[in-house]
Amino acid sequence: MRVKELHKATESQEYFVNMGPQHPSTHGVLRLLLTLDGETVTKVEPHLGYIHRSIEKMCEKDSYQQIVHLTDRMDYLSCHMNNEAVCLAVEKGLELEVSERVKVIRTIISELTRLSSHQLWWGVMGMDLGAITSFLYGFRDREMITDIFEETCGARLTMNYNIPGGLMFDIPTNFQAKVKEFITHFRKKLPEYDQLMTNNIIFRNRTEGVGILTKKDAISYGVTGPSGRASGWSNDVRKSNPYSAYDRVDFKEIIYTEGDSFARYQARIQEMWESMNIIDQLIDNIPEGNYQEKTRAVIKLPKTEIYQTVETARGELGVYINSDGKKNPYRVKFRSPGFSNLNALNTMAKGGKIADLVTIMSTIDLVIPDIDR
Amino acid sequence: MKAIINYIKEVLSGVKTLINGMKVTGYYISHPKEIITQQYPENRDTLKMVDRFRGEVIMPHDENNEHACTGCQACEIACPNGSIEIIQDRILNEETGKKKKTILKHVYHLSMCTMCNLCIPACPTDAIIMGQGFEHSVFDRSKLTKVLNKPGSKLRDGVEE
Amino acid sequence: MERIELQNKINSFGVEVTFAESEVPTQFLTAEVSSENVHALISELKNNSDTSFDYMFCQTGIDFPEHIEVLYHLRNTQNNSEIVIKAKIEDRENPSIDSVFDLYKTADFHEREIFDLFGVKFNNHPDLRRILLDDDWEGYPLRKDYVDEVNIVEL
Amino acid sequence: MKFDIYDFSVLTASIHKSLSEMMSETAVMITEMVIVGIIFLTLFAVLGLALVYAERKVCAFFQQRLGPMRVGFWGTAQTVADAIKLLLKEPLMTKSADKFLFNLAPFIIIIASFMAIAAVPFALGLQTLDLNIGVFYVTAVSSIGVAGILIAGWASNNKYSLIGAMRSGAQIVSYELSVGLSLLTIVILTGSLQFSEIIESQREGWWIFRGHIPAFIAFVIYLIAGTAETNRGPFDLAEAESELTAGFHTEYSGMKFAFFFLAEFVNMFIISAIGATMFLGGWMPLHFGELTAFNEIMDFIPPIFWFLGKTAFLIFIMMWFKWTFPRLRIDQLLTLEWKYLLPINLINILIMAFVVLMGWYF
Repeated sequence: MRVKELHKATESQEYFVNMGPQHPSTHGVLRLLLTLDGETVTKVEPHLGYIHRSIEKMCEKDSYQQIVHLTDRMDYLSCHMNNEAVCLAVEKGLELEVSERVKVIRTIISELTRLSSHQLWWGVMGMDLGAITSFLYGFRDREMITDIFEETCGARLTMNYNIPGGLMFDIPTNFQAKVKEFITHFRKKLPEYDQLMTNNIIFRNRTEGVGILTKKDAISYGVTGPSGRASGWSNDVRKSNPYSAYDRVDFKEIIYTEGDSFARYQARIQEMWESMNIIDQLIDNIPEGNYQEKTRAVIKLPKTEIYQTVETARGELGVYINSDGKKNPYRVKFRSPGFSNLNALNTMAKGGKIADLVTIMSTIDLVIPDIDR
Repeated sequence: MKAIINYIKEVLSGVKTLINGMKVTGYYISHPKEIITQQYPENRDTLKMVDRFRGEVIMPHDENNEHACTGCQACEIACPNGSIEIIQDRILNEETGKKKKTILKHVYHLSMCTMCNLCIPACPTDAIIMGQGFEHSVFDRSKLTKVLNKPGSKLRDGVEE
Repeated sequence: MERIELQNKINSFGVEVTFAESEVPTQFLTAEVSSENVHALISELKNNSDTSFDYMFCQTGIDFPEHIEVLYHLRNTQNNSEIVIKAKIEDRENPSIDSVFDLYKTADFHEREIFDLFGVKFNNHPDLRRILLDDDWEGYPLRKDYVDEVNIVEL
Repeated sequence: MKFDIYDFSVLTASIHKSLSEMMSETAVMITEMVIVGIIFLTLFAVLGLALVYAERKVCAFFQQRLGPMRVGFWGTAQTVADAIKLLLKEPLMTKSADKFLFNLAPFIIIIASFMAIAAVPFALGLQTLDLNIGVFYVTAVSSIGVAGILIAGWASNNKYSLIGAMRSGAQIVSYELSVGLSLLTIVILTGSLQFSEIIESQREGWWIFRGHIPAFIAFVIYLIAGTAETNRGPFDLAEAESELTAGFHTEYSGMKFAFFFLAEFVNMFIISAIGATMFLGGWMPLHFGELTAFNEIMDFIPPIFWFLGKTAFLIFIMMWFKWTFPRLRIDQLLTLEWKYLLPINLINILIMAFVVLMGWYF
């Protein structure tokens, strides 16, 4: 009896902490309702929607050209891929074949976007773990890419470079030289990333074995992108459903089987090398051709359903367009990668410490507007 | 014994990775030339935006204070979020005696504009272009609503054909 | 798996399914099913070793004037074959359908989103609350008859 | 010795003499206390401003930035402006906070660092308290600060603050050990706990050079544990802005926040100063045994500059740590202490004792 009482008296009590909506490591306005037992996380319950703008409803009122620029505002770090997804879907609906030049340029810009997204992620990952310097180094290298984007399409972040039927502008004359310059620069800087963070023993201890997601769970939760591939699930849309010019480039799909935070980290770092390989293969042979196919000023899709997937920096983005033959879509659905990836957070973070939760959050690389849409 | 050797090895390799990391930051503090940040207002004279930079929508006027906007509203339709409003009127043309649509005001709400560049290709007469200005901050929000055609300006001859 | 083969396989499940026919070939094989049978069908599709659609990559609701449809995009991660299940809910006033959370954990958020924006009630969902909107939000915004004079600006 | 011309005790003795001529013994004592107090207050302010500026600049250069550049020449007046801002800010307090403890906490922290700095020997004859148990006193006093942190975290009535305070408690209690033990290694060498004697014993060369590898290991451990004791990155778990927003001082604003901020930097100074005194010879110039010419040149540099230079060097290394490494997790932090630093430290002391016994040091 007394033992039981004693046990009861020393029993720890769970308590709740609201992490967010304003919190440095939720990367935006995400609220996590944590159930904690001391420092140990027993449950994570994400509360979303703080920047829900109902893009899907807005799309129902917009023409197909206008939808494209809204997708910039979803996953702003892979805006080009978002644009591309909508444009590919509309082109599929119109049965419009864009020129080879457009395909190759789209692929190059996609990979540059992926690089820039991963660079920012790397910087932010370091900052979440307390190494603030990496943030600036990540931005330093990203700056060169955004400069290229600026010269190409006039915007650094929300590019809106794609239009249904091609690209808004042709590439500038010094595009190839600039991209090559960047690639040589970044090939030198990427090993520095490893030196500063990847090999660091503190970093290793913070990430290895933290937040394990099994392959079965990854598939069930639909955790795609580098996060899913780190669990050993081959889910690269670029390989399984090649779009644009991905069918003619030779690249490796990065797969790790550990499923922990370090595997997710490594998957992204290695993906940067692969992205540079893809750009290397394409940059010297951009075919001649139109950068834009003529479309009608008012695009009307036939009565049809289209589903288009692309691989963004975060995972598989699906665009579902249901058209009833009018100039506006009847229903647009964006299957955003962050939304599904966040769903698995509880499984990964359960049983870890608060610091582990922060690590996991940054390794699944959340972009909140992508989740909330 | 083996455990002790492993322990020492572990400590030494850990310290080595830490020193490696410090080498990276140490390199940058000893090479101040690699500093990448810019002193923005100070470098204003040398700062030049790229040609395609999308800062704001502007309507170029020539030396006779004439522009190329016919008021066809193509840009207004193309705009996804209603940043452009065209106010027009039918004015009697004295030569032909017919009433003709004429633009009074090309109102541009910079505060709503997302710089998506959809209005520029939509314009049939290339009357509007994207300007390079980026210093848009004002103290009063109403100042962000701009009238793009200058007062007293008129349509350039020969545009409408 | 070829479409015809898959179609025959599904027909052998004993669940009442109609396959959408159209002049132009659709992107995916589309199976239409009533809202009562959807769980049985998907559970069979997932657990049958011949089909084993183990990954639901999208779940969508669509509001039609007469009914609400819930779409399930399924994929087999082994051979990349894909299928779309359309579940028709006739009752627009009080739509309800069985949850597939027990089959795909990703349905947790997706079903909450459909509940939030279309008002479809998912039976057996562990935690069916609004996800994107406030808990006290009235109406279901992605329905076609939704009116909101404050927040929706007509251009 | 040449540097004796820079002896401050001449100056202090003359002040004492002239004061004694003017008033009674008690009054002299009180006046001297007030003067010393004022000097330390000024020192605190100057140290705070200078170190914050240094930190921001050093951090900026590590990160390929320029840092503050606008206020004053190269932003030198930036920290002054920040201090004025903090002074003018409204001191906010949450409604359910424990008012008395909430207001008390910043003072406890600042008093702790005040007491510790009293024992720091700045230069020859420039030391307020030359206790014969100086090392012991500093290690004892510097751990009072944790009480302030715990009180701050508890009184804020905020879960983040409480987690931060608890982390800080666990951290400082463990790392006190390592700091104490690594200082003990040098105490074994010198055979004294008095700072002035420790410095005097380094006349022929600094302990880090003379004490072989054990002294160097002790120095490294002291640096790591010292960084941890000041709650600075990579051991800033008590603040951990990416996890706990700002940890124990989440709810503080204005001047009360400035106290925490100031205490952090002053503590960093104290830890570096003690480290410089114990391992790098304090204000003692750099001497190499028989090189008389070299030694004499070194003697021309006043001791105060030697002291400040060494301290600045250690502070720079601590900043280097902070701006390079990711933060540790709480369990790893304790693992580092109990599994690595402490055993190594104990063995190190054993070796050092053996070295001293055999007289193997230079």
